[in-house]
Amino acid sequence: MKKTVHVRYFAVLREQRGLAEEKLATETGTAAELYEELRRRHGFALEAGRLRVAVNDEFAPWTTALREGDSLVFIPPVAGG
Amino acid sequence: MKKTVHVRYFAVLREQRGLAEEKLATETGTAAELYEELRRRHGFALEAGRLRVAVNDEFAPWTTALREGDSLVFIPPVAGG
Amino acid sequence: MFRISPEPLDPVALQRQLRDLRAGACATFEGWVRNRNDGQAVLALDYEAYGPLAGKEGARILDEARGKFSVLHILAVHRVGSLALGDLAVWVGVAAEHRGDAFGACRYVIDETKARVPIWKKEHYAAGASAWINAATRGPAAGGAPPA
Amino acid sequence: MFRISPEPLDPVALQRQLRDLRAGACATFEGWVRNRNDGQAVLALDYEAYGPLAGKEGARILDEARGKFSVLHILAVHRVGSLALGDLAVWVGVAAEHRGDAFGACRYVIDETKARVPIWKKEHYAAGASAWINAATRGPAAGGAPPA
Repeated sequence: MKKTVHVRYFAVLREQRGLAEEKLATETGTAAELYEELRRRHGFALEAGRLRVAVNDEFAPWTTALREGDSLVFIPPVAGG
Repeated sequence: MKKTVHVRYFAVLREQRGLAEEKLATETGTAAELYEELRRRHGFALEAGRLRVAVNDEFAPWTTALREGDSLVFIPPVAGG
Repeated sequence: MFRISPEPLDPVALQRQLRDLRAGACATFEGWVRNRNDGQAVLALDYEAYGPLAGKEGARILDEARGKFSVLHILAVHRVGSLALGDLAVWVGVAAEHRGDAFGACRYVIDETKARVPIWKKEHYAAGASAWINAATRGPAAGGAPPA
Repeated sequence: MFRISPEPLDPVALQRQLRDLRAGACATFEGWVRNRNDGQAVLALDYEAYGPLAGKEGARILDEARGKFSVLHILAVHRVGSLALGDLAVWVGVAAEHRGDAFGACRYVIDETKARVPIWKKEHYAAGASAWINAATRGPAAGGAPPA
Protein backbone atom coordinates (compact mmCIF):
# COMPACT_ATOMS: atom_id res chain seq x y z
CA MET A 1 0.00 0.00 0.00
CA LYS A 2 2.93 2.35 -0.28
CA LYS A 3 1.96 5.52 -2.12
CA THR A 4 3.69 8.73 -2.99
CA VAL A 5 2.05 12.01 -2.01
CA HIS A 6 3.04 15.62 -2.33
CA VAL A 7 2.97 17.77 0.82
CA ARG A 8 3.25 21.54 0.94
CA TYR A 9 3.98 23.33 4.20
CA PHE A 10 2.90 26.85 5.16
CA ALA A 11 3.63 29.23 7.98
CA VAL A 12 4.60 27.61 11.28
CA LEU A 13 4.72 24.14 9.73
CA ARG A 14 6.99 25.31 6.93
CA GLU A 15 9.38 26.71 9.51
CA GLN A 16 9.26 23.65 11.74
CA ARG A 17 9.73 21.32 8.76
CA GLY A 18 12.47 23.52 7.30
CA LEU A 19 11.13 23.27 3.76
CA ALA A 20 8.11 24.34 1.73
CA GLU A 21 7.23 21.07 0.01
CA GLU A 22 8.31 17.50 -0.41
CA LYS A 23 7.35 14.24 -2.08
CA LEU A 24 6.81 11.47 0.44
CA ALA A 25 6.42 7.73 0.20
CA THR A 26 4.08 6.64 2.98
CA GLU A 27 2.25 3.53 4.13
CA THR A 28 -0.28 5.51 6.18
CA GLY A 29 -3.88 5.19 5.06
CA THR A 30 -5.48 8.57 5.85
CA ALA A 31 -4.60 12.23 6.02
CA ALA A 32 -4.81 12.07 9.81
CA GLU A 33 -2.38 9.16 10.00
CA LEU A 34 0.04 10.92 7.70
CA TYR A 35 -0.02 14.05 9.84
CA GLU A 36 0.67 12.03 12.98
CA GLU A 37 3.58 10.30 11.26
CA LEU A 38 5.05 13.65 10.16
CA ARG A 39 4.39 15.23 13.52
CA ARG A 40 6.33 12.50 15.31
CA ARG A 41 9.14 12.66 12.77
CA HIS A 42 9.55 16.46 12.73
CA GLY A 43 8.23 17.47 16.13
CA PHE A 44 5.40 19.70 14.87
CA ALA A 45 4.03 21.53 17.87
CA LEU A 46 0.41 21.72 16.71
CA GLU A 47 -2.01 18.85 17.35
CA ALA A 48 -4.16 17.75 14.45
CA GLY A 49 -7.21 19.08 16.28
CA ARG A 50 -5.93 22.62 15.74
CA LEU A 51 -5.43 22.07 12.00
CA ARG A 52 -7.50 21.43 8.92
CA VAL A 53 -6.32 19.45 5.95
CA ALA A 54 -6.67 20.07 2.21
CA VAL A 55 -6.39 17.28 -0.33
CA ASN A 56 -5.84 18.31 -3.94
CA ASP A 57 -6.48 21.97 -3.09
CA GLU A 58 -9.80 21.44 -1.36
CA PHE A 59 -10.72 21.10 2.29
CA ALA A 60 -11.19 17.44 3.13
CA PRO A 61 -12.05 15.28 6.15
CA TRP A 62 -9.12 13.99 8.18
CA THR A 63 -10.40 10.50 7.39
CA THR A 64 -9.80 10.96 3.67
CA ALA A 65 -7.98 7.91 2.28
CA LEU A 66 -4.70 8.78 0.63
CA ARG A 67 -4.26 7.90 -3.01
CA GLU A 68 -1.16 7.81 -5.16
CA GLY A 69 -0.24 11.30 -6.30
CA ASP A 70 -2.46 13.19 -3.85
CA SER A 71 -1.40 16.70 -2.91
CA LEU A 72 -1.80 17.54 0.78
CA VAL A 73 -1.65 20.70 2.81
CA PHE A 74 -1.94 20.74 6.59
CA ILE A 75 -3.50 24.06 7.47
CA PRO A 76 -2.44 25.72 10.73
CA PRO A 77 -4.89 28.11 12.41
CA VAL A 78 -5.46 30.93 9.93
CA ALA A 79 -4.79 34.58 10.71
CA GLY A 80 -5.64 36.75 7.74
CA GLY A 81 -6.88 40.30 7.99
CA MET B 1 -45.67 92.59 22.58
CA LYS B 2 -44.74 93.10 18.97
CA LYS B 3 -41.23 91.81 18.29
CA THR B 4 -39.08 91.47 15.24
CA VAL B 5 -37.60 88.07 14.44
CA HIS B 6 -35.48 86.74 11.62
CA VAL B 7 -36.71 83.63 9.79
CA ARG B 8 -34.68 81.55 7.35
CA TYR B 9 -36.37 79.03 5.07
CA PHE B 10 -34.86 75.84 3.70
CA ALA B 11 -35.87 73.24 1.15
CA VAL B 12 -39.61 72.81 0.65
CA LEU B 13 -40.41 75.77 2.89
CA ARG B 14 -38.04 78.03 0.98
CA GLU B 15 -39.79 77.10 -2.23
CA GLN B 16 -43.28 77.52 -0.81
CA ARG B 17 -42.38 80.85 0.78
CA GLY B 18 -40.58 82.00 -2.36
CA LEU B 19 -37.64 83.42 -0.44
CA ALA B 20 -34.76 82.26 1.74
CA GLU B 21 -35.10 84.63 4.67
CA GLU B 22 -37.07 87.56 5.99
CA LYS B 23 -37.41 89.85 8.98
CA LEU B 24 -40.88 89.67 10.49
CA ALA B 25 -42.75 91.73 13.02
CA THR B 26 -45.05 89.39 14.92
CA GLU B 27 -47.35 89.46 17.93
CA THR B 28 -47.28 85.69 18.34
CA GLY B 29 -45.79 84.44 21.61
CA THR B 30 -44.12 81.14 20.76
CA ALA B 31 -42.32 79.44 17.90
CA ALA B 32 -45.35 77.20 17.39
CA GLU B 33 -47.70 80.15 17.12
CA LEU B 34 -45.42 81.89 14.66
CA TYR B 35 -45.28 78.79 12.45
CA GLU B 36 -49.06 78.53 12.42
CA GLU B 37 -49.35 82.18 11.49
CA LEU B 38 -46.88 81.74 8.62
CA ARG B 39 -48.47 78.50 7.53
CA ARG B 40 -51.88 80.16 7.22
CA ARG B 41 -50.41 83.15 5.43
CA HIS B 42 -48.27 81.22 2.92
CA GLY B 43 -50.08 77.91 2.67
CA PHE B 44 -47.18 75.74 3.88
CA ALA B 45 -48.18 72.14 3.28
CA LEU B 46 -46.35 70.62 6.25
CA GLU B 47 -47.98 70.51 9.66
CA ALA B 48 -45.85 71.60 12.62
CA GLY B 49 -45.88 68.01 13.88
CA ARG B 50 -43.67 67.04 10.93
CA LEU B 51 -41.17 69.81 11.62
CA ARG B 52 -38.66 70.80 14.25
CA VAL B 53 -37.71 74.34 15.09
CA ALA B 54 -34.36 75.96 15.77
CA VAL B 55 -34.02 79.20 17.69
CA ASN B 56 -30.70 81.02 17.39
CA ASP B 57 -29.10 78.06 15.59
CA GLU B 58 -30.03 75.43 18.16
CA PHE B 59 -32.92 72.97 18.33
CA ALA B 60 -35.58 74.34 20.65
CA PRO B 61 -39.01 73.32 21.98
CA TRP B 62 -41.99 74.56 19.98
CA THR B 63 -43.11 76.28 23.18
CA THR B 64 -40.04 78.55 23.20
CA ALA B 65 -41.13 82.15 23.83
CA LEU B 66 -40.03 84.51 21.08
CA ARG B 67 -37.78 87.37 21.98
CA GLU B 68 -36.83 90.47 20.06
CA GLY B 69 -34.10 89.65 17.55
CA ASP B 70 -34.47 85.86 17.67
CA SER B 71 -33.42 83.91 14.62
CA LEU B 72 -35.78 81.04 13.69
CA VAL B 73 -35.56 78.13 11.32
CA PHE B 74 -38.44 75.74 10.75
CA ILE B 75 -36.88 72.41 9.88
CA PRO B 76 -38.71 70.15 7.41
CA PRO B 77 -38.10 66.39 7.62
CA VAL B 78 -34.42 65.89 6.93
CA ALA B 79 -33.05 63.74 4.12
CA GLY B 80 -29.30 63.75 4.13
CA GLY B 81 -27.18 60.86 3.02
CA MET C 1 -14.80 66.30 12.52
CA PHE C 2 -18.10 66.82 10.72
CA ARG C 3 -18.20 69.16 7.73
CA ILE C 4 -20.63 70.40 5.10
CA SER C 5 -18.90 70.90 1.76
CA PRO C 6 -20.10 72.81 -1.30
CA GLU C 7 -17.09 71.37 -3.16
CA PRO C 8 -16.78 67.79 -4.45
CA LEU C 9 -15.42 65.42 -1.80
CA ASP C 10 -11.98 63.86 -2.14
CA PRO C 11 -12.10 60.45 -0.43
CA VAL C 12 -8.36 59.87 -0.80
CA ALA C 13 -7.50 63.09 0.98
CA LEU C 14 -10.17 62.43 3.59
CA GLN C 15 -8.99 58.94 4.36
CA ARG C 16 -5.41 60.15 4.63
CA GLN C 17 -6.50 62.15 7.69
CA LEU C 18 -7.46 58.89 9.44
CA ARG C 19 -4.04 57.28 9.21
CA ASP C 20 -2.65 56.15 12.51
CA LEU C 21 -0.10 53.45 13.28
CA ARG C 22 -2.22 52.36 16.24
CA ALA C 23 -5.16 51.59 13.92
CA GLY C 24 -5.76 48.05 12.67
CA ALA C 25 -9.07 48.82 10.97
CA CYS C 26 -10.56 51.53 8.81
CA ALA C 27 -14.21 51.44 7.78
CA THR C 28 -15.61 53.93 5.32
CA PHE C 29 -19.05 54.64 3.96
CA GLU C 30 -19.84 56.53 0.78
CA GLY C 31 -23.33 57.62 -0.21
CA TRP C 32 -23.65 57.84 -3.99
CA VAL C 33 -26.36 59.49 -6.09
CA ARG C 34 -28.24 56.60 -7.63
CA ASN C 35 -30.32 56.54 -10.74
CA ARG C 36 -33.56 55.31 -9.18
CA ASN C 37 -35.51 55.97 -6.02
CA ASP C 38 -38.89 54.53 -5.11
CA GLY C 39 -39.29 53.23 -8.64
CA GLN C 40 -38.65 56.55 -10.36
CA ALA C 41 -35.73 57.28 -12.68
CA VAL C 42 -33.62 60.02 -11.11
CA LEU C 43 -31.59 62.48 -13.21
CA ALA C 44 -29.93 64.64 -10.58
CA LEU C 45 -30.12 65.83 -6.97
CA ASP C 46 -29.83 69.02 -5.03
CA TYR C 47 -28.66 68.93 -1.43
CA GLU C 48 -29.21 71.86 0.88
CA ALA C 49 -28.08 72.22 4.50
CA TYR C 50 -28.81 74.51 7.39
CA GLY C 51 -25.11 74.96 7.91
CA PRO C 52 -24.65 76.19 11.48
CA LEU C 53 -27.00 73.65 13.03
CA ALA C 54 -25.89 70.84 10.71
CA GLY C 55 -22.35 71.37 11.93
CA LYS C 56 -23.38 71.32 15.58
CA GLU C 57 -25.62 68.27 15.24
CA GLY C 58 -22.98 66.45 13.23
CA ALA C 59 -20.36 67.16 15.90
CA ARG C 60 -22.72 65.79 18.55
CA ILE C 61 -23.19 62.60 16.54
CA LEU C 62 -19.43 62.12 16.28
CA ASP C 63 -19.10 62.66 20.03
CA GLU C 64 -21.81 60.06 20.66
CA ALA C 65 -20.00 57.60 18.38
CA ARG C 66 -16.77 58.19 20.29
CA GLY C 67 -18.64 57.40 23.51
CA LYS C 68 -20.18 54.20 22.17
CA PHE C 69 -17.17 52.80 20.32
CA SER C 70 -13.43 52.71 20.88
CA VAL C 71 -12.17 54.70 17.90
CA LEU C 72 -9.07 56.69 17.03
CA HIS C 73 -10.42 59.06 14.37
CA ILE C 74 -13.79 59.82 12.82
CA LEU C 75 -14.41 62.10 9.88
CA ALA C 76 -17.69 62.82 8.13
CA VAL C 77 -18.37 65.22 5.26
CA HIS C 78 -21.68 65.86 3.53
CA ARG C 79 -21.81 67.52 0.15
CA VAL C 80 -24.30 70.26 -0.71
CA GLY C 81 -25.24 71.73 -4.09
CA SER C 82 -26.23 70.14 -7.39
CA LEU C 83 -25.06 66.56 -7.82
CA ALA C 84 -25.10 64.26 -10.84
CA LEU C 85 -25.68 60.52 -10.91
CA GLY C 86 -22.78 58.64 -9.34
CA ASP C 87 -21.54 61.67 -7.41
CA LEU C 88 -20.38 61.28 -3.85
CA ALA C 89 -22.97 62.81 -1.50
CA VAL C 90 -21.60 61.81 1.88
CA TRP C 91 -18.38 60.26 3.16
CA VAL C 92 -17.83 58.78 6.62
CA GLY C 93 -14.53 57.22 7.70
CA VAL C 94 -13.47 55.70 10.99
CA ALA C 95 -10.09 54.39 12.11
CA ALA C 96 -9.99 52.13 15.16
CA GLU C 97 -7.78 49.50 16.70
CA HIS C 98 -10.34 46.81 15.94
CA ARG C 99 -12.85 46.33 13.17
CA GLY C 100 -15.96 45.95 15.32
CA ASP C 101 -15.56 49.50 16.58
CA ALA C 102 -14.71 50.85 13.13
CA PHE C 103 -17.82 49.32 11.54
CA GLY C 104 -20.05 50.18 14.49
CA ALA C 105 -19.05 53.83 14.64
CA CYS C 106 -19.21 54.24 10.86
CA ARG C 107 -22.72 52.82 10.76
CA TYR C 108 -23.82 54.90 13.74
CA VAL C 109 -22.59 58.14 12.17
CA ILE C 110 -24.30 57.64 8.82
CA ASP C 111 -27.55 56.42 10.41
CA GLU C 112 -27.77 59.35 12.80
CA THR C 113 -26.66 61.83 10.17
CA LYS C 114 -29.49 60.77 7.90
CA ALA C 115 -31.99 60.87 10.75
CA ARG C 116 -31.03 64.09 12.51
CA VAL C 117 -28.78 66.49 10.61
CA PRO C 118 -30.69 69.31 8.89
CA ILE C 119 -29.85 68.46 5.30
CA TRP C 120 -32.45 68.14 2.56
CA LYS C 121 -32.47 66.40 -0.77
CA LYS C 122 -34.47 67.30 -3.85
CA GLU C 123 -34.69 64.69 -6.56
CA HIS C 124 -35.19 65.55 -10.21
CA TYR C 125 -36.95 62.81 -12.14
CA ALA C 126 -36.76 61.73 -15.74
CA ALA C 127 -40.55 62.13 -15.82
CA GLY C 128 -40.05 65.87 -15.36
CA ALA C 129 -41.16 66.35 -11.78
CA SER C 130 -38.99 66.95 -8.74
CA ALA C 131 -39.56 66.36 -5.06
CA TRP C 132 -38.06 67.13 -1.68
CA ILE C 133 -37.52 63.72 -0.12
CA ASN C 134 -39.49 62.97 3.07
CA ALA C 135 -41.51 66.17 2.68
CA ALA C 136 -44.58 64.61 1.08
CA THR C 137 -47.92 65.46 2.64
CA ARG C 138 -51.24 63.74 2.28
CA GLY C 139 -52.20 66.15 -0.46
CA PRO C 140 -50.10 66.79 -3.55
CA ALA C 141 -46.36 66.25 -3.23
CA ALA C 142 -44.91 69.00 -1.10
CA GLY C 143 -41.80 69.35 -3.18
CA GLY C 144 -43.01 71.48 -6.03
CA ALA C 145 -43.90 68.59 -8.30
CA PRO C 146 -46.02 70.10 -11.06
CA PRO C 147 -49.62 68.86 -11.30
CA ALA C 148 -48.62 67.05 -14.49
CA MET D 1 -13.95 38.78 -6.86
CA PHE D 2 -11.51 37.61 -4.19
CA ARG D 3 -7.79 37.95 -4.85
CA ILE D 4 -4.48 37.36 -3.14
CA SER D 5 -1.93 40.02 -4.11
CA PRO D 6 1.84 40.00 -3.66
CA GLU D 7 1.80 43.66 -4.80
CA PRO D 8 0.70 46.64 -2.68
CA LEU D 9 -3.04 47.23 -2.91
CA ASP D 10 -4.44 50.32 -4.64
CA PRO D 11 -7.72 51.20 -2.91
CA VAL D 12 -8.61 53.90 -5.42
CA ALA D 13 -8.34 51.52 -8.35
CA LEU D 14 -10.18 48.83 -6.42
CA GLN D 15 -13.06 51.06 -5.46
CA ARG D 16 -13.38 52.29 -9.03
CA GLN D 17 -14.39 48.74 -9.97
CA LEU D 18 -17.41 49.01 -7.67
CA ARG D 19 -18.93 52.05 -9.36
CA ASP D 20 -22.48 51.56 -10.48
CA LEU D 21 -25.22 54.13 -11.07
CA ARG D 22 -27.70 51.81 -9.37
CA ALA D 23 -25.68 51.91 -6.15
CA GLY D 24 -26.58 54.31 -3.36
CA ALA D 25 -24.09 52.94 -0.86
CA CYS D 26 -20.48 51.81 -0.81
CA ALA D 27 -18.93 50.36 2.33
CA THR D 28 -15.23 49.57 2.48
CA PHE D 29 -12.99 47.96 5.04
CA GLU D 30 -9.24 48.27 5.22
CA GLY D 31 -7.05 46.23 7.53
CA TRP D 32 -3.88 48.10 8.43
CA VAL D 33 -0.69 46.81 10.02
CA ARG D 34 -0.70 48.30 13.50
CA ASN D 35 2.17 48.92 15.81
CA ARG D 36 0.94 46.84 18.75
CA ASN D 37 -0.74 43.50 19.25
CA ASP D 38 -1.54 41.86 22.57
CA GLY D 39 0.59 44.42 24.36
CA GLN D 40 3.72 43.88 22.27
CA ALA D 41 5.32 46.51 20.05
CA VAL D 42 5.19 45.25 16.45
CA LEU D 43 7.81 46.23 13.85
CA ALA D 44 6.61 44.42 10.73
CA LEU D 45 4.50 41.54 9.46
CA ASP D 46 4.75 38.73 6.96
CA TYR D 47 1.61 37.35 5.36
CA GLU D 48 1.61 34.03 3.61
CA ALA D 49 -1.29 32.37 1.76
CA TYR D 50 -2.11 28.95 0.42
CA GLY D 51 -3.07 30.53 -2.87
CA PRO D 52 -5.28 28.01 -4.68
CA LEU D 53 -7.44 27.21 -1.67
CA ALA D 54 -7.47 30.81 -0.43
CA GLY D 55 -8.91 31.86 -3.78
CA LYS D 56 -11.59 29.16 -3.68
CA GLU D 57 -12.59 29.80 -0.08
CA GLY D 58 -12.62 33.55 -0.67
CA ALA D 59 -14.89 33.10 -3.68
CA ARG D 60 -17.25 30.99 -1.57
CA ILE D 61 -17.39 33.71 1.08
CA LEU D 62 -18.29 36.29 -1.55
CA ASP D 63 -21.01 33.99 -2.89
CA GLU D 64 -22.41 33.56 0.61
CA ALA D 65 -22.43 37.33 1.11
CA ARG D 66 -24.32 37.74 -2.19
CA GLY D 67 -26.87 35.25 -0.90
CA LYS D 68 -27.34 36.96 2.44
CA PHE D 69 -27.35 40.58 1.28
CA SER D 70 -28.65 42.46 -1.71
CA VAL D 71 -25.47 43.78 -3.25
CA LEU D 72 -24.32 44.93 -6.67
CA HIS D 73 -20.56 44.34 -6.45
CA ILE D 74 -18.14 42.87 -3.92
CA LEU D 75 -14.40 42.92 -4.17
CA ALA D 76 -11.87 41.63 -1.65
CA VAL D 77 -8.08 41.54 -1.93
CA HIS D 78 -5.61 40.27 0.63
CA ARG D 79 -1.97 41.22 0.50
CA VAL D 80 0.82 38.70 1.01
CA GLY D 81 4.54 39.29 1.59
CA SER D 82 6.44 41.54 3.96
CA LEU D 83 4.47 44.52 5.23
CA ALA D 84 5.52 47.56 7.21
CA LEU D 85 3.56 49.42 9.89
CA GLY D 86 0.61 51.26 8.38
CA ASP D 87 0.56 49.11 5.24
CA LEU D 88 -2.74 47.94 3.82
CA ALA D 89 -3.12 44.20 4.49
CA VAL D 90 -6.66 43.59 3.28
CA TRP D 91 -9.29 45.60 1.41
CA VAL D 92 -12.98 44.75 1.13
CA GLY D 93 -15.45 46.92 -0.79
CA VAL D 94 -19.17 46.47 -1.40
CA ALA D 95 -21.55 48.53 -3.53
CA ALA D 96 -25.28 48.10 -2.92
CA GLU D 97 -28.48 49.99 -3.45
CA HIS D 98 -28.88 50.46 0.30
CA ARG D 99 -26.41 50.92 3.12
CA GLY D 100 -27.64 48.10 5.34
CA ASP D 101 -26.66 45.56 2.70
CA ALA D 102 -23.36 47.30 1.97
CA PHE D 103 -22.31 47.29 5.63
CA GLY D 104 -23.63 43.79 6.26
CA ALA D 105 -21.87 42.21 3.32
CA CYS D 106 -18.61 44.07 3.98
CA ARG D 107 -18.59 42.92 7.59
CA TYR D 108 -19.49 39.37 6.63
CA VAL D 109 -16.67 39.14 4.10
CA ILE D 110 -13.94 40.37 6.42
CA ASP D 111 -15.16 38.29 9.36
CA GLU D 112 -15.32 35.08 7.33
CA THR D 113 -12.05 35.84 5.55
CA LYS D 114 -10.25 36.13 8.85
CA ALA D 115 -11.89 32.97 10.18
CA ARG D 116 -11.63 30.67 7.18
CA VAL D 117 -9.25 31.70 4.41
CA PRO D 118 -5.85 29.98 4.61
CA ILE D 119 -3.70 33.04 5.20
CA TRP D 120 -1.16 33.32 7.98
CA LYS D 121 0.47 36.24 9.70
CA LYS D 122 3.84 36.36 11.38
CA GLU D 123 4.52 39.31 13.62
CA HIS D 124 8.00 40.64 14.27
CA TYR D 125 8.35 42.34 17.63
CA ALA D 126 10.51 45.16 18.87
CA ALA D 127 11.66 42.77 21.62
CA GLY D 128 13.33 40.64 18.93
CA ALA D 129 11.02 37.64 18.81
CA SER D 130 8.50 36.80 16.13
CA ALA D 131 5.39 34.66 16.16
CA TRP D 132 2.83 33.11 13.86
CA ILE D 133 -0.47 34.47 15.09
CA ASN D 134 -2.98 31.92 16.41
CA ALA D 135 -0.42 29.14 16.21
CA ALA D 136 0.61 29.16 19.86
CA THR D 137 0.57 25.85 21.69
CA ARG D 138 0.57 25.16 25.39
CA GLY D 139 4.32 24.82 25.35
CA PRO D 140 6.67 27.47 23.96
CA ALA D 141 5.26 29.75 21.27
CA ALA D 142 4.88 27.77 18.08
CA GLY D 143 6.07 30.60 15.92
CA GLY D 144 9.79 30.30 16.24
CA ALA D 145 10.10 32.78 19.07
CA PRO D 146 13.60 32.28 20.48
CA PRO D 147 13.83 31.13 24.10
CA ALA D 148 15.10 34.61 25.01
